[in-house]
Amino acid sequence: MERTTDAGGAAGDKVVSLREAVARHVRDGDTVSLEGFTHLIPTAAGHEIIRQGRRGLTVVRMTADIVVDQMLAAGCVARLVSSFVGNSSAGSLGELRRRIERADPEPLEFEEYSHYGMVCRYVAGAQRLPFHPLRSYGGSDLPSVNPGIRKVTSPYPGPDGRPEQIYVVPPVNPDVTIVHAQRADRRGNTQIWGLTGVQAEAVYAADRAVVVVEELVADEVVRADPNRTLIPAHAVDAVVVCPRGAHPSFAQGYYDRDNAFYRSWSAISADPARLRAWLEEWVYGTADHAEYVAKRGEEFWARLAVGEALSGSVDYGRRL
Amino acid sequence: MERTTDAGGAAGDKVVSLREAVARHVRDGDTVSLEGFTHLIPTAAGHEIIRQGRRGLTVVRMTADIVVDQMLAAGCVARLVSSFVGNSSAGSLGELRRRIERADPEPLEFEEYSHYGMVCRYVAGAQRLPFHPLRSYGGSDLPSVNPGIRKVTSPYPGPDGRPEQIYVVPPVNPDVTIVHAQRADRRGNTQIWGLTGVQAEAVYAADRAVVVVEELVADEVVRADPNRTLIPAHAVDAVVVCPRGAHPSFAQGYYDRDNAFYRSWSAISADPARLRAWLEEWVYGTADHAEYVAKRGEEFWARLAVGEALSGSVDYGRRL
Amino acid sequence: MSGRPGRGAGPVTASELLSVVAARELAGRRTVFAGIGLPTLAVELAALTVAPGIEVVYESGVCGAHPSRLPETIADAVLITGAEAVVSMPALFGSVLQGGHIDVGFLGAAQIDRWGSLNTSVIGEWERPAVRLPGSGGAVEVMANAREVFVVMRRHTPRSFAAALDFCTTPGPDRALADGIRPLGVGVTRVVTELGVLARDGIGDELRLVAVHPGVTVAQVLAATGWELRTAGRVATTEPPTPAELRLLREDVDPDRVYLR
Amino acid sequence: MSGRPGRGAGPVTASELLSVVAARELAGRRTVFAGIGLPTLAVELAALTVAPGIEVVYESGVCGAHPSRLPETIADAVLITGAEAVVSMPALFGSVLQGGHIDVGFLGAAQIDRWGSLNTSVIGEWERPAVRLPGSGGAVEVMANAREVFVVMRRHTPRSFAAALDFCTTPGPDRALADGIRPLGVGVTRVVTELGVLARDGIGDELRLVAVHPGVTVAQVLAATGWELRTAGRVATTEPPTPAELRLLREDVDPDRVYLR
Repeated sequence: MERTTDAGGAAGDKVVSLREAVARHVRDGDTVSLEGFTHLIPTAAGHEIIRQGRRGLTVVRMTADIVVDQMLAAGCVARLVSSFVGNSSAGSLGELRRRIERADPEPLEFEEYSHYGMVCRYVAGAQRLPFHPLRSYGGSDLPSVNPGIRKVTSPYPGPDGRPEQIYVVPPVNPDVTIVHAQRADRRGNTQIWGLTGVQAEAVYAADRAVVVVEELVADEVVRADPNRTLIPAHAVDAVVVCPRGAHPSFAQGYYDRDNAFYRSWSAISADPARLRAWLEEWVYGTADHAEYVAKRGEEFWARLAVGEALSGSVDYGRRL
Repeated sequence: MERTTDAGGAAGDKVVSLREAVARHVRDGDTVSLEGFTHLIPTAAGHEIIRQGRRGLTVVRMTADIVVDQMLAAGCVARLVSSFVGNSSAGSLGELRRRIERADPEPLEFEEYSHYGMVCRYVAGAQRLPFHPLRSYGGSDLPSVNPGIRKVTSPYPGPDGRPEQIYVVPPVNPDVTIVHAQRADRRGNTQIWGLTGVQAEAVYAADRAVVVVEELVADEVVRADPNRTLIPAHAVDAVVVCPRGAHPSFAQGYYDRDNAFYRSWSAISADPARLRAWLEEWVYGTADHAEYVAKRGEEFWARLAVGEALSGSVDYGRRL
Repeated sequence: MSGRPGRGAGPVTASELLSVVAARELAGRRTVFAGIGLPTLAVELAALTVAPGIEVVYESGVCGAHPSRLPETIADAVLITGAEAVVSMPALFGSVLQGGHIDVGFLGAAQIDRWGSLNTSVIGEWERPAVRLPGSGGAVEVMANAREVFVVMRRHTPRSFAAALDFCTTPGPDRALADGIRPLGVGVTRVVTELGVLARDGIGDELRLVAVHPGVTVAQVLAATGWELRTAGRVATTEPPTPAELRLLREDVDPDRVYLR
Repeated sequence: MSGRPGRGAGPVTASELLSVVAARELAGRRTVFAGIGLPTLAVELAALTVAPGIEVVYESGVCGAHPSRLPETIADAVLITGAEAVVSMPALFGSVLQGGHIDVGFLGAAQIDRWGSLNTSVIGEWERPAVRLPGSGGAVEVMANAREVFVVMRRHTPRSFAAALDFCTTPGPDRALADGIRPLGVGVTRVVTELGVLARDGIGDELRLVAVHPGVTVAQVLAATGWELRTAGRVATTEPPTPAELRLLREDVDPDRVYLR
């Protein structure tokens, strides 16, 4: 009774170019989640959004870092929802600071949470919950600047027998979530290893989901290890093949983090003209990510190459 | 700066016998969670609890099936918290039905939930939340017989702009959770594949956790694939090596489900004398699970043997 | 596969009829939350006919199974090996089911009422029941979160199609709304029994008889139902399984007759 | 490893002193939630001295890392390869941290007040700040859920040790209780700076000066603190790093002086 592998035929094939995925799924004014916690940051997707000139986006991203600064500088973003706005541990985001500190060149609406607040928002979004409780925020000034953070009284008595209060956050349901991953099959079954962050929840929380991968693999590769599939096909609308699409972040087992680029960003972004020139050269000046990769040159990528460290295989067994 | 592998030395070694683990971690009157959704049911641990004559336990288990019926018959259990009380799809649990339908030989306190209600209770327990919301139970009679199921009003307006209500369940924090898994290292880093159920949450929800494994593996095996570790060592108090300890359920890649035994249980458990005889022969009559395994005989296990279906390996990469 | 004699011939059994009827109803659906047994047959047949690419999600956490043999339980190892994804129960119930990714959920029950609410807990009083049944499992969640629910109940009797449930384990959306809770889907839309097919369009509707199986009369069905069953304007007669459907069912879906008993 | 000349000699740097002082405070602790930099050095040194078997949990989801090189970020690939476990962020923040499995959390801040509350959001007004800082990250959660918190702040000035925070991103437990929320731990118990060590026992206590580093006077620390800093009965002088501690730090923990700058 083995069913034909792709009974859906072409209908089940979700592979499109990054250009097509962004054109189809990212619209002006959309709420766009870009996730990947330091690992697998969907930079190439951010660049394509810049190339296509999207405007008025609400960007949702736990760690708003270089790609967000670039999208801000390109004028794509009206509102930012985040729990960490910095260039990793390497320095500042110049454009973000100008926007927030001086409304230069225009104001940025900013909704500030903590990391777990953001995680709970994604979980609530994914699970269609009206709110998610968490044991944070007691005494923080964050609720005073963020009316999204509210309190609920538990219907069960607290440990002292009296009513217990807890803060809650609202769900986030992006119009589209874009994540980067190591590999997927054509239908969108997506496998991630190393840091897995909040990608699965961000995808499930969204109306539409785009998965950008280092490589497309045969169905058999995915199905040999179903526990590695963190994002099942039913949650995915488009699969984009885009090697090195997470640079300057890393893809575990594929290439390393470009720490030099992170360190350089503070200086680049501190100067609006220099930042503009960077975008001209590396984003507007490249037709797509393949050109960006080619323009960087082979030596550049060789410096980020990694050696092999295999996971080993487990046995799923088969009926004899 | 590679730290010595087991800086904790003997202190980090949590391997004990099943007898010792049960003696130390399961006490009369305890709330004991036994998890494993059809896959990896900790049967051997249930049998050892029977051998040691524990009394007055509250057993928490989503799918209360054969091992729970056996523990009931042995007089270990005063209270059951569950969302499915049946012998899989294979029939009835005789002792459970006698206890609930006729208080024969004594009453059984029963707390009834749905599956996701139980999952949410474990998640809330693991995450130290006072309650967990879920979109179930509206209009059900379950809240009328289970005062644990309550309602909360969301502090955010519903889709129609009016206040929105949602049911919630309370956390469960077992005194001890026992799960079965394919493999662990000596410190308790536990790897599970195939159906992973709610084991990680049940372990995190508990004060003490015992992991029973098919095999103990070298640190290097676990560390080659850290994403496969669903239960990190810091959550584990005891590691027990007990091959075939999940029989009659299965261990993906190790042995298959004993469907014949499941089918036979309805008849065995329908007759109290026959059930008693079964316990005498297979539990009280065996000193430990190794004896149970030996008594079954090699041919028996050969019928449950599975062939190989390897997952394939992924590359975690190493810095060059 | 078709080597054994007589496989494609022989009279249509109740299991075959129910499987075929349920399979046809799956036309155009993409994701189904199903248990083992008749739903398995219905989904596999639908995949080969009216719903190519349909994905079954199992309560055990398996998504996109490609089993080498017909599974015997929802947790059968053959469902896991070769599956597209296996997810934890919090992910399965939280993100997949409650998240709204299931088009059709299949449920069974000991009792169903005219609104499509189900009892799987007890016959008699909950506190000291005449018969203790297994309980909800994930049924409460399937009803609350699938877009629609198909119920397969072989036996069609006034006791199982009850005027009043002994206990409402799994409420339909009308009961949920009365309790102030808004469900995602519309609840039970199809009930397939040994006698015919009942249907219900959405919230506020009760189940109506829309078809009787060949050889069954409307009066028989009304007599077998514990409430005053209403009928659709015109009650159809179920189109018998086509030779193509029967051949697929007998030769491809369940050649060993695991469920086609 | 010890082949390069002078590695074991030379004067004690501020980084070395802070690392050694923080490492000693980890005696007996089992799990630490730490960022990269001085906390890395402190934990690795503690593992080799006062806290064998200590486990670092990183915000990125890594538990029990065994890196082949000193990591440059909390998400460095070398932390993942060879780790004992890598968990998702819901599991990390939910089960591990909020679940109460962290003994000590390490935090830094732009500002700290006498109760151990922290500001990492803004200098100036939140709406239009003079300086926009990165914000909480997971600091709010670390403070609320770790049994205790160690703060490492190199610079000890009246602006950073503030009488009043410009913005309270990460409240200590006293503020949480005033807001009706009961935190799990006791908040900040140790603050290690370039001048000395401040300590606080638990809820209701404010930070007090318990030790000054060699060559630093109590008066200097009081002058560098924005509030009227109280002192422990007797202010000790920090025991300088022992030759053994320095050798471990310089030769085993950070031979390439990634953080020992």
